[in-house]
Amino acid sequence: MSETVTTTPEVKKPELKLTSSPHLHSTWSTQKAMWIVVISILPALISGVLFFGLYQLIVVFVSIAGAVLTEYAIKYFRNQRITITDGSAVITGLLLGLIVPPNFSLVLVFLGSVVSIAIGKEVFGGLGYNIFNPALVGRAFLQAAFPVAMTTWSKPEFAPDAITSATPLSAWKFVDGGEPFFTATENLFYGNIGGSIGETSALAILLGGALLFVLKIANWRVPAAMVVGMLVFGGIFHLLNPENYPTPVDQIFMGGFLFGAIFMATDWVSSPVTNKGMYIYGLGIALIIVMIRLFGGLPEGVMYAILLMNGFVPLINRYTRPVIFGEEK
Amino acid sequence: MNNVTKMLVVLLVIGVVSGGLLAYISDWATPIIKENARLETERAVLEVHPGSTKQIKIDNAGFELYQVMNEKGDITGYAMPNEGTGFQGKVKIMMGMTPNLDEITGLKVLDQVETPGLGAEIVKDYFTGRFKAISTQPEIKSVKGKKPENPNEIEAITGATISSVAVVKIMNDGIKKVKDYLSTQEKKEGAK
Amino acid sequence: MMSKQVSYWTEFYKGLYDQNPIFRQVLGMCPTLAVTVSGPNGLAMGLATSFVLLFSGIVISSLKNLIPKQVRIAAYIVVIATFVTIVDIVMKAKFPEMSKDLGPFIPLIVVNCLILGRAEGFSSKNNITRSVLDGLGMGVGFTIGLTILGGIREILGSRTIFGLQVLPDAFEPWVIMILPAGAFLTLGLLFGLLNFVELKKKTKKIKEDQQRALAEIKKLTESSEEDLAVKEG
Amino acid sequence: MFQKLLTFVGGIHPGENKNFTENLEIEEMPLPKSVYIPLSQHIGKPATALVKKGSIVKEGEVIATAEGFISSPIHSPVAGTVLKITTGANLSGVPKEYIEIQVNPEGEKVFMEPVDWQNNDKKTIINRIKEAGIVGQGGAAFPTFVKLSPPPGKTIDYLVINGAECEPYLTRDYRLMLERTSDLIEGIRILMKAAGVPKAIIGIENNKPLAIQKVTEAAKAYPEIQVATLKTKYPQGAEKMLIFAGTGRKVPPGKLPLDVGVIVQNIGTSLSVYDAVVKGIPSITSVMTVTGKGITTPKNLLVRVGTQLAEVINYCGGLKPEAVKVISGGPMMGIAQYDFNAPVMKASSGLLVLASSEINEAVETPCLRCGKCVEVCPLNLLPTRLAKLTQMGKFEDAEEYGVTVCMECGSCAYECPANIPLVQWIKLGKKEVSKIQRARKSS
Amino acid sequence: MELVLVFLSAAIVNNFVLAYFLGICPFIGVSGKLSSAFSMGLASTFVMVIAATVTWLIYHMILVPFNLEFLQYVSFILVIASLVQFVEMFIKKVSQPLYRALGIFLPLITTNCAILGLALFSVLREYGFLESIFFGLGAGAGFILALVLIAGIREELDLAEVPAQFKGVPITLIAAGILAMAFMGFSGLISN
Ligand SMILES: Cc1cc2nc3c(=O)[nH]c(=O)nc-3n(C[C@H](O)[C@H](O)[C@H](O)COP(=O)(O)O)c2cc1C
Ligand SMILES: Cc1cc2nc3c(=O)[nH]c(=O)nc-3n(C[C@H](O)[C@H](O)[C@H](O)COP(=O)(O)O)c2cc1C
Ligand SMILES: Cc1cc2nc3c(=O)[nH]c(=O)nc-3n(C[C@H](O)[C@H](O)[C@H](O)COP(=O)(O)O)c2cc1C
Ligand SMILES: Cc1cc2nc3c(=O)[nH]c(=O)nc-3n(C[C@H](O)[C@H](O)[C@H](O)CO)c2cc1C
Ligand code: SF4
Ligand code: SF4
Ligand code: SF4
Ligand code: SF4
Ligand code: FES
Repeated sequence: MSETVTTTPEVKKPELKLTSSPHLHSTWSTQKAMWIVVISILPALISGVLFFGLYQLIVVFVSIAGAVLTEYAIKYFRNQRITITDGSAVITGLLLGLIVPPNFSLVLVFLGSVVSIAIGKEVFGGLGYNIFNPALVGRAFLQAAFPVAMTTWSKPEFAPDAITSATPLSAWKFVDGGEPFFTATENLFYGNIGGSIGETSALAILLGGALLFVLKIANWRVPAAMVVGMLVFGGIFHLLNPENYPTPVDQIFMGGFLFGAIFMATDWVSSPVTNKGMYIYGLGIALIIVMIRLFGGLPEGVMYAILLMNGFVPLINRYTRPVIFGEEK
Repeated sequence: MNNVTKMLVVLLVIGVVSGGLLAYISDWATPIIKENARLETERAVLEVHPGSTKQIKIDNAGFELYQVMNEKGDITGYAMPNEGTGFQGKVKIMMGMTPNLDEITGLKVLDQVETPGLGAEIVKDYFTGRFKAISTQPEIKSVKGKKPENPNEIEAITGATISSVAVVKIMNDGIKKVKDYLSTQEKKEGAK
Repeated sequence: MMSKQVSYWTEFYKGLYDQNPIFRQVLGMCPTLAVTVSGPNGLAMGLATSFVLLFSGIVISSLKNLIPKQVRIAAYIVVIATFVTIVDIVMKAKFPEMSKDLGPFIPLIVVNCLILGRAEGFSSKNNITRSVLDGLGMGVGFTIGLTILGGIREILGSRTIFGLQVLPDAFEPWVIMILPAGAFLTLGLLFGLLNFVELKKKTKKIKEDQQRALAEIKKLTESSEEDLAVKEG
Repeated sequence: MFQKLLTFVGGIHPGENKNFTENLEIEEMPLPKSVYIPLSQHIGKPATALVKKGSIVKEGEVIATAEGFISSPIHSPVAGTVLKITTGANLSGVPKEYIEIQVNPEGEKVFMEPVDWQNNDKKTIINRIKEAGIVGQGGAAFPTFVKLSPPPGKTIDYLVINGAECEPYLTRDYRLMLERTSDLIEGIRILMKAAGVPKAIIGIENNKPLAIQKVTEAAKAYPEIQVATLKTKYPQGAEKMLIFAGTGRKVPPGKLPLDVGVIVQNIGTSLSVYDAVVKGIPSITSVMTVTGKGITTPKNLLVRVGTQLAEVINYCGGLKPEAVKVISGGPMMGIAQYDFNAPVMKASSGLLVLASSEINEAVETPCLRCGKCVEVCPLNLLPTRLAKLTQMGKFEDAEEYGVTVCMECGSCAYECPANIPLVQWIKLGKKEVSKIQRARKSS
Repeated sequence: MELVLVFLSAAIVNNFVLAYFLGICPFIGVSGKLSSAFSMGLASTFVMVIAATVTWLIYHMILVPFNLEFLQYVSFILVIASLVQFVEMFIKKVSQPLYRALGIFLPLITTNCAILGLALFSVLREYGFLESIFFGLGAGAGFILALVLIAGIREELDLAEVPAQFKGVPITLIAAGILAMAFMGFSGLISN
């Protein structure tokens, strides 16, 4: 080989990379996507602070701290690379902080975020391996462990007198005798109502959602299927009995529907990977929400619906495997 | 052939021994179990009628109903067990009423499968205590998130409205049953 | 007869840890999860199961030569069910409160795979003494497991141990611990913890073995060097 | 003139980056001192050398003959003396056998007699294409004559000419379409005759309006040749995608275009056919785009087969200091090079030198199941699953999930936010699965 | 309607596995692979329905009239065991493929407490004959649902980097715990 080299002109060779094709790569990375999600959630956080007071900022901070510290501790303990900077634990903590009632106990929210990361994420292997949405695992734990604290709602700070501390859903569902009480739709839109810290303002949520969908971080199929599902299933019952059941459009703006649809059902890890699967997943969530809200013992079912469908995701992925190009169905 | 007979014989012997043993034990235990149940009911009946000491089961009511008396033999009211559906399943209660059924003398929850910490709070004294001396006119009502204003109102448990309301409903149903029974009884007596 | 007989002590002891029914054999999971909302419930269930385990073991091992093979399962089942019924009736009569708490899980001892498993796998092949020891060991192991699980759930779920309050009022009880979900989670975490210890032991053992082997090799080489030295000398 | 753009479902749209070279005419590179002719420049068995050390060869002379059915003869691209036959660097990264020839610029040429294709039968044309050693220049280097000889009983309805050039950066096919339009059309007509195909479709992506215009113009005289405007999207040029866009037919997994009545040929291949038939020139040159931010002067070059990469790089002014990757082929499917002694081959289409600013490198994280790879895979595979199953050694499952169907286009890996080298895993999976399949067959 | 509610209640709201802890051993033991999980579920459902039918008949036609309630456990389990035997032979005769698919699971089912639990609950809740059958169907469907869900999850987890200490049983239990939390969302949906 040395002879061939002499016949060839020398080329100045810099350090060359020899990785396999493709040699181009989109500009996305896990880290970048996660931090943009964090940004997209900020409007909801701001609305929560506006409506319920500065204390909510502390709640959210404690929640994030719980999540991040837990992840750090577990990674440290397992001698793995510390992955805090990828932002996923921050999202989990942030989201959990926003789906607890306003003025929630700091100790409990910390416990919830520890559970989110430890039991919701790390026992399954950490980022990318969890079956269930970690933030919702934390919330479900809190709901089951401290049901009273989790259903004690504070009024928004400058609520008109007509609005009681009860959330629109329970105001409608658990009436003291009289007529079902429906909240005005524009209150639902701006968020001047009772509810979890970050879920009340549809405006703020949609603002953040717009960023996620424009940048194609969140897949539009899941929320779209959820909305369609709600319009269909919720619509059927509303038409059957408009006196008792709210319109599906109001239902979309009530409770955690929008927040769940945009920030939580879209979680990459715990939602299906196939397009068809995403439609099934979204429709399933909507159906379960309608069942629980209209017929169940609980006022709200977004969390349960998403968690249940998370459980179905492996099966959905399996049975919605796309037909390979050119293969006969 | 031989084998089959052996199989049958062995099984038969085991079965007979087992059956005999169980019959024996069951004979011994059945009265005790019955007595336990009776004692429990009795205790519950007296518990919802503080101060009373005696009770008589009314046999012709078509449902379980007890008449309760004090030391001196004065009738202090009635007690009845009743059941209905709560949040998760059956709720069974014992309630005591004044002789004219206007007021509740006491309440005890005998059986329930509600959520611990939430619905299951209905067994706690702080909740059952709320029913003491509550008026049944026109019927008991539960209110939520505020202090009761009228004599027939009790406050529901926060976060367990469904269970609270269920208890109230079971009571109202029961009172109605007793009322009907007593009025037909009066009519009969009047007829006599 | 079994080819290798272990000591009587081991016959008893194995049920406590090495072959613990819950943590090692993963048998009898239903009562394990269902009734362990508190320490006393776990203990009672454990004792009831142990009773059935012990007596059905005795009966089965003494009848083992009389029962034809074809009907042995049926015979075992009847024996077991008889003892279970006895426990059930006695509890109803003498401990009505506990009987209410454990609910239908007493009759379900009949199908607890632990009991039939022991009957079929052990008592039918061993003599009475061994059956008794085995039954006792398994029973105690099972009871300990249930009591621990019940204890943990009771502390966190009700702040008490065997009814005695041990955590301050400021501690908000975790209702989830007395719900089904709490049972699964607690047992899962407990299992994981146990495996953690086991894995540590295993890696430690491997390390020790390696070191021993190394030392041995060193010794060997040294001695052979000595040999050589001797020879050369 | 508004027609729906033809395309397929899935795919990606990376920055095109064709502006480096799209307006540069193809320029012929001067002869190097020596050439290094690999004996394996095509899919199939390597050719057998006919010359020995010291042999004097003429330009165009056959120096190695085809071995077996799917193989191709090799002609000397220069006149000169054989220095040695040995093994050494190759573009695939694996050392291969080659013939080293010292160039004699004054040496003789021996081209073949032109064939009057209008008045000759299929057999003669196909034979000429075979003799000329033409292999597909779309990347796979599949001997072209094999494609043109369908097994009896199969009728071919379409000849699809691949002018998509969907790989970013590359402009070779584009320049050829502009500079040799009428030759191209004649080449296509020759191919049609050779394969007995009634209809030809030239698929061109709509980011090359000039080419579309010129080719359409030139094809006007021949109604049997049509130009299809394709949506600009990677991998539009992949055989299955192109056939689907152009004809609506789907090639099933494990089948050939032939099975759905289609033959696909690249622009460069069609021109080689023209050269061989009309001019008698065998396959001894390659047109390639030398481009990227890491090369001093990007060019479209006509290069003798066997020219070392180092020569090409030097002719283009050498590497810039910021160069981090040298790739034979396009950025999506090309092979990273590190030994610049490797020679240019018949199917070489590009030499891409990427600077660090062109590569988006990020840390690899576990798969986030975001589904983006699934969304873009043109063949509807589940790349994440295939990679994972391979990683875990579950090759049977990977086979079940269709790992062997993957065409390694790289769309999935391009899109993956977790930066997982999906294609690398899938390639490994394919290898293991084919091992298993072979074992199964033999047992 | 009543019957449908009984079915839904047993299948979803009060899922045998996730809310009542019945049939946990097969739930953990046979849920590693989706195909066997489904077969096990199917076989269990089959036996459940038959068992619900037969034990109802035995209890209400024999044990109660002759005051033999104390033989309940012995007779139920004997009947279930022999039923399973019979079903096994029957399937073997009728369909070899079905036997191959379900056969190996049948003996396991004898000692599956979900079956006996079903029979006992059915007595406890004083279900009528038809209700009993629907209860069996619902419990079976719920059992399949839980088994298939967890099997899907476990197959997915085979590809995950679950810490060594939690591989296998522990992570299955934790996943079941989270599922149980999710199923709590249905509580109060159908009270019973
Ligand atoms: C994504 C999301 C999911 C939620 N899921 C539940 C749920 O399943 N159950 C619940 O009680 N509250 C859930 N919440 C909180 C509710 O939306 C709401 O704040 C709470 O249920 C009380 O409001 P309501 O009485 O109007 O239902 C969720 C909130 C969010 C943002
Ligand atoms: C885990 C869980 C268990 C519940 N258990 C009960 C219960 O046992 N009884 C009950 O009435 N409501 C129960 N609920 C229902 C809610 O607390 C419901 O919001 C409540 O009944 C409404 O009362 P509120 O208007 O006081 O909030 C439960 C909710 C959850 C999340
Ligand atoms: C992902 C992928 C992309 C391709 N893109 C092109 C292309 O843009 N142009 C092209 O001519 N061939 C392309 N090919 C190769 C074609 O599939 C096909 O092999 C070729 O066009 C056949 O013509 P040939 O035999 O003349 O090379 C691509 C192949 C793959 C797998
Ligand atoms: C679009 C999007 C939505 C997300 N939603 C959630 C969420 O609902 N809950 C959560 O814990 N993490 C969420 N994450 C962060 C991350 O995916 C999650 O922690 C993983 O489940 C951890 O493996 C989200 C990330 C993205 C990109
Ligand atoms: S190099 Fe490959 S991908 Fe690129 S244009 Fe040519 S054939 Fe298409
Ligand atoms: S799986 Fe194969 S065919 Fe699909 S996108 Fe990836 S490389 Fe292309
Ligand atoms: S694109 Fe990457 S991260 Fe997303 S599913 Fe595919 S492999 Fe996983
Ligand atoms: S027989 Fe049934 S209960 Fe026993 S271990 Fe096997 S699956 Fe579990
Ligand atoms: S104890 Fe219930 S199935 Fe084993």
